[in-house]
Amino acid sequence: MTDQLYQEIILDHYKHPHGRGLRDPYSGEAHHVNPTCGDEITVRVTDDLSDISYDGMGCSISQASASVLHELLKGKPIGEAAKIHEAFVELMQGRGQVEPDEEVLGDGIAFAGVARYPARVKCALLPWMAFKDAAARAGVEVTV
Amino acid sequence: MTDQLYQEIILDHYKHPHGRGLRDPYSGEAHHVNPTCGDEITVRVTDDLSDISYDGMGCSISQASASVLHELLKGKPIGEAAKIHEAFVELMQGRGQVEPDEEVLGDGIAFAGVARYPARVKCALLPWMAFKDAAARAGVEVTV
Amino acid sequence: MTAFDVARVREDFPILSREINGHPLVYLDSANTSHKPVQVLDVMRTYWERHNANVSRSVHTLGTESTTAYEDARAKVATFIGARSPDEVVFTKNSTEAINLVAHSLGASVGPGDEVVISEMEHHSNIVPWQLLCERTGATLRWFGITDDGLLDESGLAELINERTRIVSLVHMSNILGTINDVSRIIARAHEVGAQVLLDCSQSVPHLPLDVVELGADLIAFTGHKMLGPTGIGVLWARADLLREMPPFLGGGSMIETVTMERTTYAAPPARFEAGTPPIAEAVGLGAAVDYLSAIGMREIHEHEIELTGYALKTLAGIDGVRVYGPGTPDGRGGTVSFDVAGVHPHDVGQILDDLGVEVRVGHHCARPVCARFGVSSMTRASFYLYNTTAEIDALAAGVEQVKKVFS
Amino acid sequence: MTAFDVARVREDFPILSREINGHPLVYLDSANTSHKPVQVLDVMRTYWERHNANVSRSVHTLGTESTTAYEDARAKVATFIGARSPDEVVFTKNSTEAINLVAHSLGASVGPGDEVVISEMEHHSNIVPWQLLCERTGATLRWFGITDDGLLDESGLAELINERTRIVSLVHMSNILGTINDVSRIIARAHEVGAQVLLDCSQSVPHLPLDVVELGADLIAFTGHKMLGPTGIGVLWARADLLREMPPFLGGGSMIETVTMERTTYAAPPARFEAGTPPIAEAVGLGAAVDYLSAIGMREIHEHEIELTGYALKTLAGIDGVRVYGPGTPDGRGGTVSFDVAGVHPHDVGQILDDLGVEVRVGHHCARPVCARFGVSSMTRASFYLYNTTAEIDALAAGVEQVKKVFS
Ligand SMILES: Cc1ncc(COP(=O)(O)O)c(C=O)c1O
Ligand SMILES: Cc1ncc(COP(=O)(O)O)c(C=O)c1O
Repeated sequence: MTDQLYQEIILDHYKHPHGRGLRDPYSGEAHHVNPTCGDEITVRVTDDLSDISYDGMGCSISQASASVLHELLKGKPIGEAAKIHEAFVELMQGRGQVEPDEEVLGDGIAFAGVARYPARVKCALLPWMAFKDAAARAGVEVTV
Repeated sequence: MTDQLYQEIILDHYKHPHGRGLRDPYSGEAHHVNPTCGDEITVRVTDDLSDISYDGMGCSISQASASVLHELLKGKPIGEAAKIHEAFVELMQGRGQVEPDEEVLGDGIAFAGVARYPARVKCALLPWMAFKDAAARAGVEVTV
Repeated sequence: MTAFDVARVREDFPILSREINGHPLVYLDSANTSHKPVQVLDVMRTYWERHNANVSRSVHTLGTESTTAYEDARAKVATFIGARSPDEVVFTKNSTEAINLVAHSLGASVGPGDEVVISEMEHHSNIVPWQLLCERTGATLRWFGITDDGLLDESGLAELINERTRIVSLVHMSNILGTINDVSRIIARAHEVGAQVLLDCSQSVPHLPLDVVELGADLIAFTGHKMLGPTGIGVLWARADLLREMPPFLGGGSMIETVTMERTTYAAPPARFEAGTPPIAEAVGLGAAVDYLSAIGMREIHEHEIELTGYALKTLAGIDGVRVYGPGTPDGRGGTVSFDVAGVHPHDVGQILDDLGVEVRVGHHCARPVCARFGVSSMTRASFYLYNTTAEIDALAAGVEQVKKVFS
Repeated sequence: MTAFDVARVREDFPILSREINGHPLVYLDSANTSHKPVQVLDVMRTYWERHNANVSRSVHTLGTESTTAYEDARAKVATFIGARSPDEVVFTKNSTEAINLVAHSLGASVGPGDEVVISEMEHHSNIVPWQLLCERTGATLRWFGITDDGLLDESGLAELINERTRIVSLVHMSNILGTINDVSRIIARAHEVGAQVLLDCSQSVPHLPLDVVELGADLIAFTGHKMLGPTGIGVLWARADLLREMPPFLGGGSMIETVTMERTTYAAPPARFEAGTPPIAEAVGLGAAVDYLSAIGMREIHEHEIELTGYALKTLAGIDGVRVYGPGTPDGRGGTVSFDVAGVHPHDVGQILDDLGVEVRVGHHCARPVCARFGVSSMTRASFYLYNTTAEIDALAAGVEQVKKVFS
């Protein structure tokens, strides 16, 4: 059962996170909390997305999700980042009915299994929501 | 069924109440309300119980009960009034298990049937509780 | 279901086969509380026997199932009243709590000089919270009166609702007169002066098709047990943007974002207003009730009740010594008919009727100012729902004749 | 019942025969909410199918039966906790509402300069109402700390509770550390300075024999769903003389004596604090739960849980990388055991355990300050009740080994 959830890719990102740690300079920062479990994340972005840095405490899903976010969005043109962001959110909110596109989501497709666990969807989305807020504060709209 | 409740004696007292109307002089007065139905009664007593007067709006049970109270307690020595008061309250709170003593309660025994109707016990007791308060204010304790 | 079939509906309500004092139960007290169909009872039982867990707090399977069931119920209720989003639906314990919530939360910014407007037609649950608010804050409580026909008296509207008015809280359908208040002019005037309007829909949501967007109020309150649901659950609906600005009322688990010893921040609505373990099974039951009502159709139910009300008004008008309060025709009124039997106290009317298995409510119906307005201390009330029949109204009429005989 | 027979007890709980992800359900989350025995479900079903009506408002047969059932439930609860009279028992919707009620009602006479004392060990439901009270009134909130062993730190007692202290509100048994607080010294000190003491007994009343007179607090709060009863019902107990002096909190039907447009007077307790239609069926269910618990015996239940707790503490201590929070032996603690698996986030622990049918709670358990005190953002918690077995604790241990394997 939880094999679907804890895919190798997710455990890899969890154990070896990409781009972790808060860095300067940045143009926008946001701090988000999952009220149920107390997990937290802080995300910083530059206004051209040339860097996305983050730090926080959380479960494997939220930590791996932050690492994947960093990998997928860092350095991307804003329009493309917005599309990837939307695809990821759609995948998470699809209750397991959405077929992920590897072209767009890369390692993110490993999260398809998470969508079947409503209680964990919030974990996976935590960094993405914080990123969106941080980007907005940097003047970057990631809504397509 | 309700024949037990609406005994002839009760209906008689209701249609032809004894001693109804507020009179002067008096030493203590109390106004009681039944919060469920809005029924009200005001009772006045002199400090020797030589007069007990009352007025109010209420159902047949509460009105008849006031009339019976007037008949039973007016002019009685305080000790005896206290005993009758206690016997009536006991009868009402006895859930139909208490055998009333006609020697003590006179027409009050007609209320034995009321004790089987928890919702109506409050109606029957309304004047008796107001009387007790009025008496207390007149310096008369009717607790035995 | 194509045509409304009251006989089939009755089969869903086990209690209706009960006898009272040797007579078949004739339950005419649904405005007080309604009975529950097996469909609602079964859903709750299944919830407890299969899915029971606390919500929003556990990642385990039972917790996830419970949370889904609870949030599905919220979505069903939202759809039932035409809310734009489930997030506009707050679960409370009853209407009364919902109104108190508003009085505390919206009321937190009310002060001396401000005015709150209610009416003489209100249930105590829509009076006392505002009296308490005015005591706490020094605001002034003002009232719409009632006309002799039992309608809201709007003659002083322009003055009564003015630039000092902050909150207007009115009953949508009176639980004692049956009047369905056309509140459109009042809402328009309130919005003109920037006041918020709360409607007490405790009696309307169970009996009429209702759409909050069409209605135009800012908030509404209603209660599960009057609409085939269990006790222990009520609803506050409010416009999302208003709800987002409202401060919390009860504090505790599940309504927080972060708690520290120094400072707490609060979750977004609806969670912000649902402190502690909510009435989970009760919400699930209310969801099932809403499914049941929708399957039959609120329009069909309303029409059935209009028929019963017309029949009752005619039947009661034909009895010597009976006086009906409120509107005299089914136009603009619901299936709640209060009346007086000349010379007999309502308590006695109710008692004799009960002896015949006919269950009506007597007393002030938690609307003492209405009784005072009509110069009585109490009234007898028959109220109808989807499971009632004209034959039951005949039983009521026969009972009233018996009342007159006993007290002649 | 002479000897405690867990196998027989389990037969009363239909949900325990469920499977989760292909494994038998191992429910170790009763501190969050408990399951319900058929005895409770049947009583509620019978209430709805035979006696359903509103209480305290109707003279008819159903109304009388409902009122009797509701008041009998109150009397049962009163007896269960050793209250001197049923009138000391107020029904609320949960513990959280009971605590908020006190914060508003007793809190109405609190002002700037006054102090309210709670502890770092509290559930959010016993923190936020007091933070809100202090914001409203300008009073100061003060806290008992927690020792490294997970006990209340009483070292500053004499200063912390002083002549400015008005209310002391403490958890009786911690829902996260399991600590059962011996509050006798604190109560004595509070009474010395004239403060009232509220105990949050949400976790103790379901699990221990408890007598309010012996306990010596002025008020206690607890909640139905954690003690085999339904959701939607909680209890505030308070000494009769204190309750009589407390002003109302929620306003509405059934809590009044007389309502006029100018002025309202209030009913005596407990009615004064039960505005609106109460959770009637839920009270009846709680009454049945209390009957069930009493028939088995609270002492027997407590002993069974001590055995489970001892077994769990020993078993968990034997697993490499597992650290238990709170007292290390069953002395002075209840059957609630929070722990940490080195290097694995509790969310992940809970998820893998759920995969094996083992339902534990993970997160901050609505007690974030406790997590902060021990330097973590969340914990994994196993909590036991009368229906749990040592075999289930073995299943938990096996699950933890599996967790370690996945995340090694
Ligand atoms: C110690 C403690 N206090 C208060 C509460 C709140 O109880 P409820 O959510 O039923 O209001 C709980 C349980 O959630 C608890 O464990
Ligand atoms: C018009 C109206 N408002 C409010 C209420 C209060 O509802 P509840 O008692 O469920 O809080 C009622 C019913 O009692 C009602 O009829």
